[in-house]
Amino acid sequence: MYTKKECVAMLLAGGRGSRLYKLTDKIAKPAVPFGGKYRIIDFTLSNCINSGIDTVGVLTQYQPMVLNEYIGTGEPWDLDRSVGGARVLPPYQGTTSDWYKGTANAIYQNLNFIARYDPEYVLILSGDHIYKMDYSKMLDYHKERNADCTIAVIDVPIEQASRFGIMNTYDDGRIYEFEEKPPNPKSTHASMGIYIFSKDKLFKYLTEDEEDPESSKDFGKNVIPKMLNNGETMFAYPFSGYWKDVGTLESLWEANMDLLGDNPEFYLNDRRWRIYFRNYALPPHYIGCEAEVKNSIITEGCNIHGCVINSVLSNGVVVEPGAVVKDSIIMANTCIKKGAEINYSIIDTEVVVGENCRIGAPRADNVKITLVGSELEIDPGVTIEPGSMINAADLASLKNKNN
Amino acid sequence: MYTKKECVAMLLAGGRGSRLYKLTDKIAKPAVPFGGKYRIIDFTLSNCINSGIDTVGVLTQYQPMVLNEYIGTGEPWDLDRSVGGARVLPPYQGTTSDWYKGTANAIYQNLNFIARYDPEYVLILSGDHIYKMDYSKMLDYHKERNADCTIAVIDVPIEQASRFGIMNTYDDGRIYEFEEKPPNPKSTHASMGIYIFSKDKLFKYLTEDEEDPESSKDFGKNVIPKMLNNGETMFAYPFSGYWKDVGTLESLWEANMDLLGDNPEFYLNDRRWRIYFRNYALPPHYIGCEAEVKNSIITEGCNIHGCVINSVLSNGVVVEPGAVVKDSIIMANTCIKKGAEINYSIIDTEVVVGENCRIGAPRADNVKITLVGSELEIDPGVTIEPGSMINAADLASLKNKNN
Amino acid sequence: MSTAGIIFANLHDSNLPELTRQRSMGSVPFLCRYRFIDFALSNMVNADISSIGILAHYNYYSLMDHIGSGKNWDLARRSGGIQILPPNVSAYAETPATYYNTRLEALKYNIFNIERIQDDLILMCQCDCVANFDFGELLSEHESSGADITIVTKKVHLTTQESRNHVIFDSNSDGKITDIHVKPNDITGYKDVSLNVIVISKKLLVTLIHDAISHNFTSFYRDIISRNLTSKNIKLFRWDGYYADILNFEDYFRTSMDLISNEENRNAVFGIRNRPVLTKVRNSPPTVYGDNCKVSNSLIADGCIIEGKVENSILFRGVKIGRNACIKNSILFQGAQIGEHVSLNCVVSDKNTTIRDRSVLSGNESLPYYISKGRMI
Amino acid sequence: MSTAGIIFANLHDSNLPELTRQRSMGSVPFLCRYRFIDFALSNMVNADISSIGILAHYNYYSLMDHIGSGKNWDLARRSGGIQILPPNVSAYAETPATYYNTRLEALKYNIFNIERIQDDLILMCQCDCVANFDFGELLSEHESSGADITIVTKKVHLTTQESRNHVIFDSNSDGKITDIHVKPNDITGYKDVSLNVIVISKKLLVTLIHDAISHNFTSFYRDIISRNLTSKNIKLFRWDGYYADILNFEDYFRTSMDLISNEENRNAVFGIRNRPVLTKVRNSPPTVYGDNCKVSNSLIADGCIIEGKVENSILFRGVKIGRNACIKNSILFQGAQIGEHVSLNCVVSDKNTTIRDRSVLSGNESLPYYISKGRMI
Repeated sequence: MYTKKECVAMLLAGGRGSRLYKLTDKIAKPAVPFGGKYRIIDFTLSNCINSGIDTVGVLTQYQPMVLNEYIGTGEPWDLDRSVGGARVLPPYQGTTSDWYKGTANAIYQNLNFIARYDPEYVLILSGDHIYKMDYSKMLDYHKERNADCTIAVIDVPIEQASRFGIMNTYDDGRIYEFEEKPPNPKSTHASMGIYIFSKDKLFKYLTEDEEDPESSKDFGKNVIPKMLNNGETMFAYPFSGYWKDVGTLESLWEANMDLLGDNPEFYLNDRRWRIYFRNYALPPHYIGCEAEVKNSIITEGCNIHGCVINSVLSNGVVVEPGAVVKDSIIMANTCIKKGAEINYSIIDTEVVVGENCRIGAPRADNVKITLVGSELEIDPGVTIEPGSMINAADLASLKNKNN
Repeated sequence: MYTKKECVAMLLAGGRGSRLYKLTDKIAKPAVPFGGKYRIIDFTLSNCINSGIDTVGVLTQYQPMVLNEYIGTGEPWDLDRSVGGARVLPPYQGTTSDWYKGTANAIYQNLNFIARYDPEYVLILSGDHIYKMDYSKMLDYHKERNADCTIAVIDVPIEQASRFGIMNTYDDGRIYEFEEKPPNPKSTHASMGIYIFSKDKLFKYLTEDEEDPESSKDFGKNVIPKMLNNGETMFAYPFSGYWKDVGTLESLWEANMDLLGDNPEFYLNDRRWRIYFRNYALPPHYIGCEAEVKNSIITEGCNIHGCVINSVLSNGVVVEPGAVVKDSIIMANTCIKKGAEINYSIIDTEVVVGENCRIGAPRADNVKITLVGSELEIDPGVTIEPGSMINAADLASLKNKNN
Repeated sequence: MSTAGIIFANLHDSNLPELTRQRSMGSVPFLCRYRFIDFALSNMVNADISSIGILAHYNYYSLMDHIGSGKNWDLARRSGGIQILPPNVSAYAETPATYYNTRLEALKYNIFNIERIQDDLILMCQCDCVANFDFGELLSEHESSGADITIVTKKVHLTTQESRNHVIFDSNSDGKITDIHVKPNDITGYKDVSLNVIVISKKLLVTLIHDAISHNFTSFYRDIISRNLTSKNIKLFRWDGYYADILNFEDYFRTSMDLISNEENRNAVFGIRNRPVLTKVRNSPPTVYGDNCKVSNSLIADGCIIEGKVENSILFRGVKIGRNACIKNSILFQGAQIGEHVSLNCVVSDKNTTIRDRSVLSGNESLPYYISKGRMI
Repeated sequence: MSTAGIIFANLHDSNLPELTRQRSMGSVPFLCRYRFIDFALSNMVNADISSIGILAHYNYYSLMDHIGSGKNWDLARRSGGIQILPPNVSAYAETPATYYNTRLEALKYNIFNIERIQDDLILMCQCDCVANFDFGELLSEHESSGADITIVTKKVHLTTQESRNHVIFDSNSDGKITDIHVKPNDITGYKDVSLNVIVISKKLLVTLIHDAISHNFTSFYRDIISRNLTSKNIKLFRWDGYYADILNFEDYFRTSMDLISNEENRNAVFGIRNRPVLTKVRNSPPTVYGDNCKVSNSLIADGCIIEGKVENSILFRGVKIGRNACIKNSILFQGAQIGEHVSLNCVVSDKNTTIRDRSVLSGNESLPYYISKGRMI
């Protein structure tokens, strides 16, 4: 079998994303639903295939079942290849392997996967961001400069820069310093966590890093600084465009809302850069006689009889007559019963919101977002205070309190 | 998505198979090559699809990479389905999960995978045996008897029975006692490690077993005896036909040899029960002008210029002029150089046997089988004694000794 | 017993000349995202029929595109799966006639393919109806009844006018068919009409086709069924679920409109839990509703952008409705671009039409205004 | 620049009437496990061409079966991939002529499909040759040379007899084609003959086809290339690797025999590490050699059972050679069952033939004895 590939992508999809709270109780962050039909990882996978990269190792660890099943054969992304394609890479038991200990260790444990394709370049990605990016341009940039490592950076406002890893570069883009969350940032080039390594350097540094007992086996903390210290040729690749880390409930909500409006901040209906996703043949959605829908996104299998405003609805959502959904994200197969009112909330999958429930409060400056975890059944008339994060246990205690 | 299946198969493929020694240094036992073109797991997977079972969870743990890649999308076995199909299930990190602790625990950790298909029955298999079996007949047997658990048994000679788990049954096949490797076996019905459980019972007993701190989480040691104790309806399903555990080098060698001859003990060319496997488009094999081939199996990509007798050659094997291969198994892409002689040996993949090497000794009663591990390069003229098991380290020490 | 499926993709294309100019009956778009063949295919797949041949003798490009490898019906198999069988044009002058018109002619032409089927039973159906059949029940009924041939019927009340479009059966109390009336002139009242779903053993079918070849028969009902009423055990299987026949463009329009408003009928087709209607899945983003839209009683596919008013209508994938447009009682196929201040009533627009700002188009329910593929108005 | 491929599956079928009675040139079996189209397809896939249209106008069933979903060439894609384009028979009388014969007629007939191609370049080739081309090099040469059209040629020594089978180019020192001779009568010596592999931009090809439609041109070389020699920059790309033309049955036999014995040529086709020849993979078990077999200088597919003598021969999948049979200089297609004590010399047997015990059949190298599909002797 001839299996050579010029560039192999390794997608770190193992993280829990604990700041998404109850959304990631049962799924890893890259598997969190987004924009009505997508999951967060779809954007990175689609970027890969649209950039001509057809070999993607997806490194899973935390709750991989949903992701594993979702990626499946890779067919929705045209990544079901006899050589390469999308491959889920869980941790495994072998002579030396174990749970992944850090981003660098995760890649290290899968060096034999990479080696099989004998690539010149390895692209390291994470499955946590919403963006459209042509990695092939970054690869060209890397090749033109004969770099050992190229790191994609995006300009952030200087006042936020101290929340990021900041790359300080010369005028030609060469990096001379990397600072993780610097209190006094010298530049605004924030690392996007997207790296291209020339393969031999990656193998060398990962092997060394693995042997270093002091290392926490992390790209940002260990590998990148070490390479800089050793004077390797490292460039920052400037990216401009929409890029959003959806690591908190607020940012996830914002990114969903960025899809709305006449000129959405983030445009999904882009024929030159399609975002692929796994979907099934659900019936078309139905908008009833009494329904009112404004500035919203609705998709297959929905049945809308109530009022939906400034909201994003996933497939199979039912909104009964008289129910109101405003400034909210409703995930798949959730049912909002008659007269219920939902404001500034995220309702996870398969929830039943009982009749006349009140969830959250109208969006305002001091109002916090409300979250209802998956597969809950909320009794009629229950009120859930704004800012609550509800899962089954919370619901039980809420019930006791109300009784 | 409608995902119901009547019966889901769970294939335990995590074992190392340490009695296969250096053959399983880098791969799990079910991934060991067999019969020129197959891997051991192909027989179980083909049995599934031929029996109409299209949903197979493959539980991996030890060195899963090769198996993972080999199974891939499941396409060679027609198991690339949008619902069901072959799914590799590695251990994962979650609230309660960890490395698989035993066969029962492995299934327990994947109950949510099974539950997704809401089956009436669960078929538990191992990927360690060479056989052809129609599981649908066993399922019919299970259904007709309204059993809670049905265990496939095969009659073994009474003198070997103490090496197996023995099922003692009434005349109607109902099991009243299970003895693991009994010193004085009462019957010759040896368990084949193939179980059909009615789903609810399986879920009940696995959950209980998981909570039992005394249990070693094993079907044979814990779950089956417990069910018997509780008086569940358990039947033995008698199987007759070829069935071989290829757990030792000798039995692996024997099973390969069973493919040879005019009336082979195990017949591969069976149109009604095809054995599927993943293969690639290699050129046809070439038999040269000087070659001598007798009573052997040869496949794609081979180049035979020497003498091959009573042997099984995998794809891409080269036998140079004057080389002799006798009573041996040569795995993929191994090259036997000029004048080398190989007797009663198993040579793993990608080995180069140098010119005029002598490996093993002609087969005789007191001669033990010889094993050469994968990816070795044996210098010209080296002699490897019969009964040796050679890997890279052994080869180095051998070299030092010879120098 | 294992069952293979045969679907006639082109039968009765002539009933819908508007929509079948460049496509087969099987690939006529329906209800936002489906094609007619999806019903036949899904019904088969839901009854575990995994080897399906589609007989298509013309206009099959759109069908080939829709079916692809069969993945969407989980039928991209190494053995079995879906096979489209276009006429095998031969280079040799002595093999003529790639055209055939009737069911029986199609079977005769494909006898070589039918002989290769390895299943015991064959279920045949066509693509001019909307129904979610329980073929599983049909097959077990066929087996347990011991019938040689089972034909699915529906008991309907016929006027003289309507009876001319149907094949009508008389039967005894066992369900054995005793007489057959092919498109009769004078039959009225409650009758069993054929739904053109036929179960037969492969062996018998092959025998009957060879017989038809040697006798130059051309009609399945007239020449085969009616000649064998006594010698064979031919039974009917009465279907009492939802079923809509598409005999003409008016039927197409009426059935579509009914499935918008009538939730019960819609659920009888799309809402059966273990019998989903499968179709080609696409990569459309979800539909975006603007600030000033007003949508009611409509079925809407993904990928639309709606800024105007939509009422009692069906929008396919990628339709754009401009501001202040008003769409009523209309069916807009994939990619329609509707400008601002447009007013449509009883319009059916084929793929990729463009309606410029301020156009007013209005048809009638009995004769909807049809706009052909790619037209700009 | 991205490139789409077009493969003519039926061109020159008439050269091999024995083997193309029920199949296209593209699906003629060759060398144990391949079909001719595998070379064209693999060459394209190995140059990262992932959108390929196969123009087939008759006898395409075997081709459809061989290609399937395109999985084996890793071309079962959601976008792009392999598409077989049979003639789209229409129901309407006004669209006639589903037959075409020349390359240009095929292109004209498929203009609608060609216009939909989204790639910049188009590489066209056919199926009557055995070669492992480096299309990647061809494409970069085309781009860097600035040519409008690049045609692959091979410099060969021609006799008058041979030149009648070829298109011959004169060129200047830059490789620009200055004159063209289509099947000339009187040209001998070392000449550049066309290998019928053509690179052209999609835009230019569409323009030229429309021009050909409006002028009713029928020959690509005579009407398009020769008329544009001055107005366009048409270059040749000389191929000096292995290349075998299959102009007739004798060529087919001779090329097969050569590839058995000549390891260098075999490696030039099958032994190039980064350019494998891909084909449909099957589930055959490995080949079993009996105790009394004697095999030498032969190429053997999987799934055979060999108990007799085989010399200088090619055995396809599933061939069975009985005891004491002696097969020399023969090519046995898939499924041949050769009885005991049979003697064959210079025989080519098509699929699934049976040769009964003790038969003796012998042809000649210039006219091998051909046994048609399914025959029993």
